[in-house]
Amino acid sequence: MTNRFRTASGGRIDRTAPVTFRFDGTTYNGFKGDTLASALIANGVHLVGRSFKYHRPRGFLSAGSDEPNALVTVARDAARTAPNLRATQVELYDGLTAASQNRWPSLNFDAGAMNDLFSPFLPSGFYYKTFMWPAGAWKRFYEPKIRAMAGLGVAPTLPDPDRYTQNYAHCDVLVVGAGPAGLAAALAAAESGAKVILSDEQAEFGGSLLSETSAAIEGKPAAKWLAETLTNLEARDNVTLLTRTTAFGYFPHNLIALAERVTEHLAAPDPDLPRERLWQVRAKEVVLATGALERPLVFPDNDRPGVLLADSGRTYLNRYGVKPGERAVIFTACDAGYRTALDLATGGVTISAIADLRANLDGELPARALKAGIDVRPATVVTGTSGRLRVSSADLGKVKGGDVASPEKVACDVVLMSGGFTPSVHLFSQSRGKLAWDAASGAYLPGTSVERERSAGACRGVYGLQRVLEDGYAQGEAAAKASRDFASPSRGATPAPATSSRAFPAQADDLGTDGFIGATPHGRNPAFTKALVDWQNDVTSKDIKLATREGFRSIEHVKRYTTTGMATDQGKTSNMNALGIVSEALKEEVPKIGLTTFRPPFTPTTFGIFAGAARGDLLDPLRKTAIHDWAAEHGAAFEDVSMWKRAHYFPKAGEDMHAAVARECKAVRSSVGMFDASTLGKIEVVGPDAAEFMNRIYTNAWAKLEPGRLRYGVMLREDGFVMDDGVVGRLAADRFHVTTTTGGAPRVLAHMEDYLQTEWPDLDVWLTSTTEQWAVIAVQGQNARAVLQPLIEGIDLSKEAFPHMSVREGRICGVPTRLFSVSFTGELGFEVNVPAEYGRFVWEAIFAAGEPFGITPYGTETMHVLRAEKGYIIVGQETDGTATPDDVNLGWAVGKAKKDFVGKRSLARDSMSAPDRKQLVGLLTKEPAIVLEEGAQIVADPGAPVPVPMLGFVTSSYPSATLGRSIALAVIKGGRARIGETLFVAMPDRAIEVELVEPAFYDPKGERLNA
Amino acid sequence: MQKFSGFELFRRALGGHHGWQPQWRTPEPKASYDVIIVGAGGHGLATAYYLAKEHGIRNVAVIERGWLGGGNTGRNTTIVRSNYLFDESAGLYEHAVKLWEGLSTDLNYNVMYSARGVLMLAHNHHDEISFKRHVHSNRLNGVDNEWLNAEQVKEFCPPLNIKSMRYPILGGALQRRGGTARHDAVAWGFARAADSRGVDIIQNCEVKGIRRGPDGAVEGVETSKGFIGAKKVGVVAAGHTSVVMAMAGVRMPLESYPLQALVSEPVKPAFPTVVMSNTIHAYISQSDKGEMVIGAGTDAYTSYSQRGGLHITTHTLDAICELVPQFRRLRMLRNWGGIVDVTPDRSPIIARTPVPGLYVNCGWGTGGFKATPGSGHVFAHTIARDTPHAINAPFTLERFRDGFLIDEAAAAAVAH
Amino acid sequence: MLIIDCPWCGKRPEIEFRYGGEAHIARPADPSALTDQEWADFLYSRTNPKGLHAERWRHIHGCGRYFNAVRDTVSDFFVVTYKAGEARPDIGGDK
Amino acid sequence: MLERSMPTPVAANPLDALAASSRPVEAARLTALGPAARLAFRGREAAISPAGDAFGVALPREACRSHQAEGRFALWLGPDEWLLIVPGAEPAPIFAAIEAATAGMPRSLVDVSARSVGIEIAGAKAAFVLNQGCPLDLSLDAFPVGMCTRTVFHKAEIVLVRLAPDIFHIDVWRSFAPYVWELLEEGRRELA
Repeated sequence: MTNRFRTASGGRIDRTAPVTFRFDGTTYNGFKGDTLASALIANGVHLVGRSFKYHRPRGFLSAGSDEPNALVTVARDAARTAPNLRATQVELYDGLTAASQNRWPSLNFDAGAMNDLFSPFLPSGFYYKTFMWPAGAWKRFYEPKIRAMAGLGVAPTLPDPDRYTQNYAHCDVLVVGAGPAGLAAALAAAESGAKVILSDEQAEFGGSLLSETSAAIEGKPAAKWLAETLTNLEARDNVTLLTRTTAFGYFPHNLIALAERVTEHLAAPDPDLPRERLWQVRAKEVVLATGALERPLVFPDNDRPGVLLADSGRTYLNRYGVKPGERAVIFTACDAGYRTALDLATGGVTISAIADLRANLDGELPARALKAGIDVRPATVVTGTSGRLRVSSADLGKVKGGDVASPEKVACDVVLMSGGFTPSVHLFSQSRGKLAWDAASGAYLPGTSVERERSAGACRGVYGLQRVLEDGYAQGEAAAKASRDFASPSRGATPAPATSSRAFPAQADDLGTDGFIGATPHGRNPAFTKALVDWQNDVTSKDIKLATREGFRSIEHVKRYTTTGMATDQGKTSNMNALGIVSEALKEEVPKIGLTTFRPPFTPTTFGIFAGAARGDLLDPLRKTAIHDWAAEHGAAFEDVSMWKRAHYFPKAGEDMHAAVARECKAVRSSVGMFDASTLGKIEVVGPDAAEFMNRIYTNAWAKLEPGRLRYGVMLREDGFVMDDGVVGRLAADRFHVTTTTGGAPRVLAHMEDYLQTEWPDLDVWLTSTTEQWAVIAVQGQNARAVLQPLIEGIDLSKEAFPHMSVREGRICGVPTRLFSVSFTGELGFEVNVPAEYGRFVWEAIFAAGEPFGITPYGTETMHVLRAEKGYIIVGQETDGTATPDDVNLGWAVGKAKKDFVGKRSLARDSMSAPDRKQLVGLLTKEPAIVLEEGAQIVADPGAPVPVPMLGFVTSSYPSATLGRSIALAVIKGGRARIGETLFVAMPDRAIEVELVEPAFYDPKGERLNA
Repeated sequence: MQKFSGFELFRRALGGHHGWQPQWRTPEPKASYDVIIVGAGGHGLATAYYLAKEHGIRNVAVIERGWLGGGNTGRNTTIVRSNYLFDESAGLYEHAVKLWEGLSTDLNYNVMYSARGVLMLAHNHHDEISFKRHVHSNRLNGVDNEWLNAEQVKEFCPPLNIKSMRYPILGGALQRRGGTARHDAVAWGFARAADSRGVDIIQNCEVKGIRRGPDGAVEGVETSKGFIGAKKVGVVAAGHTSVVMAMAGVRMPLESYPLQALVSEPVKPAFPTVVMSNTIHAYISQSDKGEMVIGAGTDAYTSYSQRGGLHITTHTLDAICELVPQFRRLRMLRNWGGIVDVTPDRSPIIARTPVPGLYVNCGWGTGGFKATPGSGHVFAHTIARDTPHAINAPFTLERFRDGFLIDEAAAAAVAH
Repeated sequence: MLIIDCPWCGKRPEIEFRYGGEAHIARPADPSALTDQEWADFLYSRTNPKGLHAERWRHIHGCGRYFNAVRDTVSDFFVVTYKAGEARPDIGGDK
Repeated sequence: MLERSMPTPVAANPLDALAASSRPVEAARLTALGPAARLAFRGREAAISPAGDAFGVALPREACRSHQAEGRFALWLGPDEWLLIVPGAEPAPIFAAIEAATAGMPRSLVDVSARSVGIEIAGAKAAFVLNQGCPLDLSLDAFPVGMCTRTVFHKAEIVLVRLAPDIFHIDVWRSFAPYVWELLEEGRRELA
């Protein structure tokens, strides 16, 4: 197809680089430099979407990020599919494939358009008033229907293969927006030597200058001035220029989030490049130069394809070389409409008429329009438009007093409207700055600042090219100066008025600040009109008036009830008009209505850049021990324990977990097994006051523990509940080797540091984490000594010289070791601590030395079974954060004689020794083969009616190969006193009879420990 | 109260919808009331509604600093469930779910309660034991909750990535009766129903002080609209509870934290249920409008700023993108923050206070929305009878002194 | 992400720190001498002010030190940070 | 006799495999560093200078600064905390010397040689790559040569030292090292 609406020359597109693309299956041509929107318009395509609620045909409203209508799905392939992109922001590349949304079966004929006929029955909030009968029908019938109707595009169905990345950056001055104000600000800051970052959401810097054909700056055409300024900035190494980069969020302490689109505009992106990048910029000072957005006028049928914003029409013509149509009607409340009319006329577009809401037209632009012979009609409104899928005529009526004279039909294929400009204060508002209503220009402007920022140019109501440039330069200078005095990200002061040290003589049309907010008069029966306020959400002026009639007076209420301003454009084109309509309906001043808060992001921002590289195994650090790879090579199955991967069990060919664990258990009980305990937390407590510190932190008494001995320690939170446990070795009078649970390690160290630093700073003791210093190999079983003996130097392993619960330092296989004689299995056992870098070497040496004894590597599951057979608890399994030491039979570990320790006072509360507390017991099922489910609840009377009184629950349960039956641990109300009783484990289908027993099923006297 | 129904909607449509009356009045405060509720959020409005409906106490004012429903009610991720571990909590939240199920009809306002199921994901053995403990305990308490293995999880929620992720999903606990509701509708529905029973809802009226008589008992509240007398005052101020209670000289076991949430752009139905993963901190469901509604964890520090750090959002979304990698290309539309008041055991306080005539309902932390009707119902009972309903009897202030904490979080504590 | 002025390392981003709750709540010298209510107040009662708040932070991914700060909980701007053990500067707000 | 029957100990580095398969990127060169003696020294005022004398490098008293001499590094990590690093050395003799020199003084000395591994990233874009996961301002004026500190890289804690304008040393706990390495690779991919 040809570009029928393309001008012969002009615009910033590259006419030497033609591009073909597809939209809804049709192939079109465009040029490099086009957006999808400009290229479609060049091909005469205006119908690009259907509205959210009524499925009304929709065209382009704007040319930028404020576009509410032209949402498309762009798909590079099945996985690289992105819904809801604005055609006005999608850069054209060869082969681009886009499709319209929210229509069925097709854009031209959309069944959903039926809704438009029923629209009288679908006013705002209708769904709150109905769908309530019959009960249950909401979920079964209405909701599914509504959901299917709602939603815009279709979410991707395959994982996104593209990469996203993140960068932290720091600068003296961040300038947001590279229009005239932003460019001048960046220039000023850069010239003063500040480190500057300049970002703009568009593909090209220049902002409004990109749409200028006649303006001149410092005696040069705007385009030339722009090019020279950019060259100047690029040449400076204290300046970073970021195009295609949207400043979308203003976070506390001047952290501004930018989203950079790195490859989205490329036909064939380099796979090494990220698709998008999140910049987290910490700026000493920020200059907001975000410009202003043109306001639509709210009149009947203002949403027909072909009705668009005047200045956007001008942008299509001047920047992209595309005529928005051939016959234009202009509807304006300010001089912007005239500027567009004059440019379009020059570009060969017939201007059928200019309807001006204003009665007296004294401006220079209206004069030029009249001189140009254009039919200019003062005090005139558009009361409606015609045309099915594209506007074909507009009705123009004179406003007389309150009402409108019968309108005249004027043929046209495009209506260009302008209600004036709304300063873009989104980021200022996000920064928590207070907005101030400016009655003169009828706009909210930046008022009191909170962060260290200042606004420049149109976003603070400064208009006129020269004034904007000079304001930008002044703010840039002031920001650079302030950044030199930067002390801290303290609350920013509202910037004092700054004047530019440099003049920017410029010639350009001056638009003044006229404008209109609210709905224009039309004199028609409102029942049969739709004057859109929020295009995308199909909110009309009627809807807003209805909300006010129903008592929704706060703008936040009106917004939520009508959904105006809640679409994906976040009200960029609708908020002010909605305010105007509410203020008229309630007869209240605009500032009294309030203003809805602007929330991040400024424009919708891809989830992927927030996640960045944190995907798959890089979501969190994946921690492996020094022995991990050996275990993997020997077929281990692994389980996640906090960030660690731990060997769960070591299945041999054909074994399931049950069989593997049974074999591993037998090996330990009958000969010897080895286990990787490296993940246990370790802390070295060193200093003259080490023992005193241990006394205060643990429930146990430590003073009398001799160097060379080990003790099992219990630690409470201050509220008296068990926090962690572990074996502690005293290596010297002033040195303890503390172990903690795997998951508890960081918690325990932080807990200790807290008390040491803030409660007992006088103690001469220091804590050093040694978790990763030591690989820990548990060698357990009656043959453990025999296996280790030949490998050890300098330690006598005989039970006389090295009794149970001792620690010695020496060497193993030539590597320094701290050897513990300790057991978590009930068998004779040792734990070999060696520097982690030698972990695998020593492990393999022990494995080799153990071969004659059939040494068997075992995993966490077997470790759990073996300790359960002995009734040893696991903190976090037998305890759950609500257990006292006594609840889990650790009363013996509480130093009764000690005056104080962390948690002692809380234990003294009556509730902590109540007779009905849950206490640890053993459970034996009457039917030995039944293995209880962990977490199952225990009751006295399974037949009792709901709610069934529960006595406790199963904390651990396993089949025990050693005992040839199932065993379980449980906590049960008053459990210790109930030992010998029979209770029931209540399952959905049956009640399992269990006997309460002492929680020690194997070698209760502990004779095997000292073998 | 003007009836809401499909027929009425049709009838009024013919009149160009001019016949609709305000859903609630905008009254000036009277000199005094029997009961003043401080805070016109869902819980406060529900309290007023049930005071009027079930206890015949209609001389009630609900005082709101801003606009009704503008606090956490209008900012949360609208998850409703009752599969709590302890009898006390299960009793409270199940009471609420039962009310949710009939709420639209009761209020004649469609609160869009959608029982689409709440699925809590288990990523490790500890999660699994903890969830099974919940499932068994819930069953015996008459609360629906069932264990799904990994395959069943995938079947119930096909978009989930259960295997090829950092912490593979081992299974999950599903409460089919759980789901979501339309948060604004809850506030507006209770407001309309309470107003129609004579309750004065006074917006843009800030409480400046709580006046106590010589005997120490409550006499009323000082407000930006002057003094308003009351025999009884119920404080339901969520994040601001500590501030309001301090006016009566009561120090609370509370801390207020920022809690953020966000939504994606709307898309066609792509996520069938509510999914929660406490292990990687991700909460997601899809709204009727098509937005993915996503909850984050709280920020680390106490704050009343109603905004939090970007690093919290990035952490939330890396978890979401790991759970549902095809959503990586979706885009965030809005991100906002609320203020949640958290107690030491993360369970609420719904109780009398040491001050005669002063009652408090607070400490809902990140999970208050789900309890809205139940909370209002038992709090109304507590105020009307000056004694707690059996359901909220355990949720006292004294439990912290006596050590009878209701610590669901500790019970699910990750360790070992 | 806040910027926090560590008394030792200077201005650092929030993710290097761990929040430590309200400051200047000293652990009683002799807990056994306290009533249950007094002990509960120590464990659980917090000022939770809307305004200036004295609080503890630890530069856990930096120098590891605990220190105190006064922050405005409405704006989240810090007024001052000071080393553990030093008295709270008298700058108004809740005590 | 024992020695003869015993293979000589082999020290393993968790980065061995990753480093072997790493592709060269000139703008940000990655190197997995070999074994080093690492000692964590903590102590009160009295013990600080004797410890420095025994180590052979005075312990820096200025926050976040390092001293080095004859291949020995003393890193300030906290007001009473230093990390002493000697690449390629055995920790035992250094440990013994410092312990002896500070005997009886209030201090703590712990051998953490195997706790962490070293990574060097060098090149014009080294700081850019680090800033993909490290939130600090790494410009030369904010993070000068000789500066050292604990900080974070993505979700891992690291010790970061600037040895030269474009050379950084990372010391990271053993089990976190592959995570840090792979993210550095991810970060420099766009520079390949």
